[in-house]
Amino acid sequence: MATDYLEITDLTVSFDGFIAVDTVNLTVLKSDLRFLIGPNGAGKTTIIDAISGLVPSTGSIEFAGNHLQGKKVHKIARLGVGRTFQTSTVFEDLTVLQNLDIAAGAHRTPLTLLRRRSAVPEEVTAALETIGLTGQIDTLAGVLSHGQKQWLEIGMLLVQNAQLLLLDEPVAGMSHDERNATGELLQRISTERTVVIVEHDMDFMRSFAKSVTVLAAGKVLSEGSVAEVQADPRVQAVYLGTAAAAPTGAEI
Amino acid sequence: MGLLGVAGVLALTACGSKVNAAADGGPSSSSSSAAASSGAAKESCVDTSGDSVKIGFLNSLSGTMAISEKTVQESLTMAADEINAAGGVLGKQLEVIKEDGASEPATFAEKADKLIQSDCVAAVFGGWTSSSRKAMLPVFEGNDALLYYPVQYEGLESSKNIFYTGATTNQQILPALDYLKEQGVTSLFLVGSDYVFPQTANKEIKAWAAENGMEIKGEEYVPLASGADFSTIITKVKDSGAGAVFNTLNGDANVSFFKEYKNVGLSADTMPVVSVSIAEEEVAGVGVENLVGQLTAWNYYQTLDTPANQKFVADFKAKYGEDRVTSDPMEAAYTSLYLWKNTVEKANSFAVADIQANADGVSFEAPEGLVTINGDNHHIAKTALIGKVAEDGLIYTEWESPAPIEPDPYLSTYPWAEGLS
Amino acid sequence: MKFLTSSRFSAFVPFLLAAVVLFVLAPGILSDFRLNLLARYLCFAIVAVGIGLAWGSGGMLTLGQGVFFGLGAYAMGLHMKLDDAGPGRAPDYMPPTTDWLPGWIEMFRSGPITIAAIVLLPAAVALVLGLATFKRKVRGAYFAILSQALAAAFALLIIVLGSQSGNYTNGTNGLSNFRSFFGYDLNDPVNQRMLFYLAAGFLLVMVFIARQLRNSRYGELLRACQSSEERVRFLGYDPANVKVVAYVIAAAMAGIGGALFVPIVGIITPMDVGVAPSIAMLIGVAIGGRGTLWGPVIGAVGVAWAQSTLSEQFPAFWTYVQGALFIVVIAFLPGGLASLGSVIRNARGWWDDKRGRPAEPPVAVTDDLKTDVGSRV
Amino acid sequence: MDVVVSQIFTGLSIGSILLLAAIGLALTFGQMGVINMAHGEFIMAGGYTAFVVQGLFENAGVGLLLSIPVAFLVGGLLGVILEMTLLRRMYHRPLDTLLVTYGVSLILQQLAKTIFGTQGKSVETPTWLQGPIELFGFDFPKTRVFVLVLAVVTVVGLSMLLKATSLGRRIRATVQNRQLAECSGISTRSTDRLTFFVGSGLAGIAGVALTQLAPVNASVGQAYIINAFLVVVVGGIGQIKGAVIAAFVLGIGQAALEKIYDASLARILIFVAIVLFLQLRPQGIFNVRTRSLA
Repeated sequence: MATDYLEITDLTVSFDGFIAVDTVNLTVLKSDLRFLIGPNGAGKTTIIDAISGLVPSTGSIEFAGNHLQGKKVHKIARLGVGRTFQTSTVFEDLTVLQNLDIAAGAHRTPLTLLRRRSAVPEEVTAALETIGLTGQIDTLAGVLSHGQKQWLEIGMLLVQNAQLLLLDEPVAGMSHDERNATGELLQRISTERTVVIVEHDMDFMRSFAKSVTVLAAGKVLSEGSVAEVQADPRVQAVYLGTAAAAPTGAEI
Repeated sequence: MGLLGVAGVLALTACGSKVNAAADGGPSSSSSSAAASSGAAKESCVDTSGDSVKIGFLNSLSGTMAISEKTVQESLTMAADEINAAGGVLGKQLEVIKEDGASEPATFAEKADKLIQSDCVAAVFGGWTSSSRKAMLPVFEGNDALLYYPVQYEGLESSKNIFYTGATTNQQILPALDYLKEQGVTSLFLVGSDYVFPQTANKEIKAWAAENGMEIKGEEYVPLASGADFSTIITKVKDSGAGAVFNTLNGDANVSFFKEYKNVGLSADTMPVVSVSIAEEEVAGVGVENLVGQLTAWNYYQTLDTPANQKFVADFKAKYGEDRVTSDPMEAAYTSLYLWKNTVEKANSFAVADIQANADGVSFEAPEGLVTINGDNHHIAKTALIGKVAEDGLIYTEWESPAPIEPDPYLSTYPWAEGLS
Repeated sequence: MKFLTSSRFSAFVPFLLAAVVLFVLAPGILSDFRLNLLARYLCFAIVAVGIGLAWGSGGMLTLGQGVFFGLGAYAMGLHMKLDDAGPGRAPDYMPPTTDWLPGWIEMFRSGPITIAAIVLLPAAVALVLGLATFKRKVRGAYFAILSQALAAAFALLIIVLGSQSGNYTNGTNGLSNFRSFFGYDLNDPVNQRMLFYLAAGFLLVMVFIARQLRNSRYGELLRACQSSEERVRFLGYDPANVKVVAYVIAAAMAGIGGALFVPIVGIITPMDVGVAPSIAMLIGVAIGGRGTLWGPVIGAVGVAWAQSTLSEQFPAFWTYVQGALFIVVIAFLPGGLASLGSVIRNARGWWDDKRGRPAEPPVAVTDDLKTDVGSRV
Repeated sequence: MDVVVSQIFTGLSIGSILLLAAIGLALTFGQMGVINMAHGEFIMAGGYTAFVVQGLFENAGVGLLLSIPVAFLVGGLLGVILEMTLLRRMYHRPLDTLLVTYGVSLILQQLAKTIFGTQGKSVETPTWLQGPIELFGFDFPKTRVFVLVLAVVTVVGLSMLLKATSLGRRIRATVQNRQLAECSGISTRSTDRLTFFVGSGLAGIAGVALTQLAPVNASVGQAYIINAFLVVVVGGIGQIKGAVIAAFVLGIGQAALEKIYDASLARILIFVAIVLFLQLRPQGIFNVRTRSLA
């Protein structure tokens, strides 16, 4: 049995006494495309913050046989965990190529780092192809369109060779066509990796999710396929109850 | 590319002269040996063929020392104007080039270099802090040029390229100590800024005290940077029960010191403070009310009753304003220009070597009284004065040495000072 | 012929130009005095190259370069004083009775150790302080304030070492009155000229090193750190390590600048290494363009030259000029003079826009100047 | 025992000066991330205000007390002018504000020299502040007790302002979450300007207090600014109590070290202690801001 999957047990995160994530258990297997949904404040982003080492937590987080808790952010990243953020954070004053090249280079020796890049690394070429930015290789990331920036971020995860991808609202602000393109891209990617997506866009979720976890007030409310979750009365209750506060969630 | 540059440099280094280590192996107590031994001093470019001769004034006009040094430049300017009005030096008018030392030793060195090499001045007048003088010394020795330095200092120096017209320690600090002893003071507390002058002065004071049965109750230094807090130090002073405080603090620190001194309930009656860096110019800044009755040691006060001083004070006020005061370093600067003039006229030459050869015994009826150059150590004989700060912010003489004291920068005539220098 | 039009060659054109100016033109037309002044400015330019790297590329506002400048300078100064004194003797500023010197002074008697110390001492201090702060994610303003406090503490330390237990550094008087530089007589104008060439050579080497670093993958990573440290961290790098390398190199460059300053100027005092000189070292870099390769060099030399010249004519005036430069350049021209062209272009565009349609803000803030508001901790 | 009591008092006294110098910075740095190097010159302006105002009155005590509100206004106005002309356009570049305000500080210093002369000015100590006062069987200088009381009154006043007034609520809301504050209808622009007024005004009060202990001259600001920033760094951003604790801890530490070693060494050791402290708590004693990304 392969060990390269994500296993979270009894995860709890609290800020100054406020419990944001409350004894959450979560298992995401390889080649899954898991969506985390839930109303605002449900703890979705906090969970991926905890996995990537940004906030301290209790319980256990294990990926591919490694315990992630207590490790520093960059060490966790080196174990194959990559993530994106709600607001895109590409290096705006560097070119597309430079952005991807940096993402590919965490394991480079100091000597390689101190040399000039002589050729475009293979994985970067491949990623450029995948995210459709081959033509913009020397464009400054700062002048890319919003959607392109988000693709560039996904491209960076690819060259980083992350096995666990944590994506925080990857299609926010994208056009309909861009969303579909991104969804298909994510589906392709997920065949070989473990992907967890925090999302508010329910159409997008319905179109591309392989499995869904619904969170509310820091706890797991429901889990299963899209159809199973949609049928769950508890989910409906939560979303109806908070319909005024979270209109996007009411669609479910 | 870079390697090429270094290679080029290495190729070029081949032609410079090396110091002959064998001929000049050891250090010398006198720093003047450097220029003498190197023999590579640059040719002077001073031009005395016209009907004017250039001199340089180098004082801090900006930075922390500008407070004090501006006044020195004013009295120098007054002296130059007087000399020019009276026909100049050897019939030549003085053309003054003024430079700003910016309160930075390195700038003093740079500007001294400029005055000598670029402006070709016959002599430079200025400097205040010991560090500015130490910075300029190699420049003047290396170029074999002349500096007239007008401020009292810690002694232990004598360069053939510098004339020191302020007091050395045996003309200011030792008389002050003798005065305190005479007044029946048996113990001292030493307070100073954390730099060379107070450190050296206190070393000498401790040696003197050991010889004269004076007890040293404590010794404290505060950082030169402003903003020092005197609470702890004043507590130590108060608890010591010393007979008097010997104060070698510099600048702003005096304000905080005397305010705190008064506020813990100490006064000139219970524990007098003798200061060696507070002149008329500084009294207002410290606050007269904080200083009244305290003692200072100098060689000149504005209140001196000599004809030369009456003229000096009147002229200065007429030129720069009635509310202005005159002080020891200003007077020493004024005097230094006249001493140079008198030496040039005695030598009948502006050349450095001629001035050095003829300096001994040159005198001037200065505002402080008669002063005379000592040709051996280039200091001048001066009368020591102990003064007391009065309500009007001026300082009045309490005691004076019976005659001008011969300068002894290395304290070589004092047996107890052996091993100090 | 093909080489002449290649980009490799065009990158070397500025080096060639600088070499011609420094090695042919300047010695040809300047008097000994002016050449010595230029040599002094070049020392500050060497420091500026390092600041350009740490601040311009890495976003570390280092307000304490005077410390590293001072470490290099005092290492060199102590060596020269000990060398002048002769074998086994104490320098002339110490009491003649001094017959024993502590090891950390005595080691500067050796030329090779001194040369190593000039680079290693600043580098080591920067390494310790850099790791202590960057590893704990202390950055931005906090780092700037700490580096400034370090400059204040260092100047004080030099004074303390010059007074209390033994006069090791000669306190506020500093080290001066040197006779020789590695055996060469400092009073010989030929040797003064040699020092100029040495400074010029070192400057070109430092710029070359900075250029290689900027163009390398490391340089890109460093700029990425300035852009967003957290993002770099999530890519598997420790930004603290990335930044500390630039900080250490900048410190070593400052040390070299300081070491050359001493024989050229003939004095080093605590006043040259404290808070004010440390900040003054930044203004040239800002004016020339902190994000560029040659901007810091040209800016540093230009400011030092302006200071010498202006203060010759109007002493107190210089303070106003310096203050105004900080305000105008940083607030309105953050890219330095190097960005003047694009700012004017933008301003013109803004003017046209203003007459036509709604405009964008006039001040062009280049992206590499963006600092991290959230990164105050 | 005597030594301990007198040194604790000295420490509190040094701490109260640090606190007065730093409290305004804690406010402006905390809220806007602006590193105002000219804060020291606002302190200087307060000192000169005391000198000028005292000159207008026969009675030194009346002049001194009246100069406190006047200095608050002078400092505050200088701050608002600085905010409106320069800092406003630079909130997205906090590090650059440091250098710009350093330029302002150079110009203000030179301006002070031009107006008031290079020689320092002495502000008279009113008779009721002269000499020592006996407290708990020990003699303490009245001036230091005065500064200590002034610091405590200022801090209490400021925290009441922040807690009880609408301006205070706006300031606290803006410090904690600027976007949210804006959404809930707070004009962060005018809040920023008012904060800067209050913070800079406090520097003016600090300047008046200092006249009782130290000289009034152009460089007085430089003497306190670095230590004031260290207080803010150690105290942490966004909370007054952090600055209060930091100021008194540093003050007492300084006093103790001065007693054991000497003043110069004490300053160096304090710096080392601060770097070590930041190893333990890089965010300072308190920090209300949650660590936000990027």
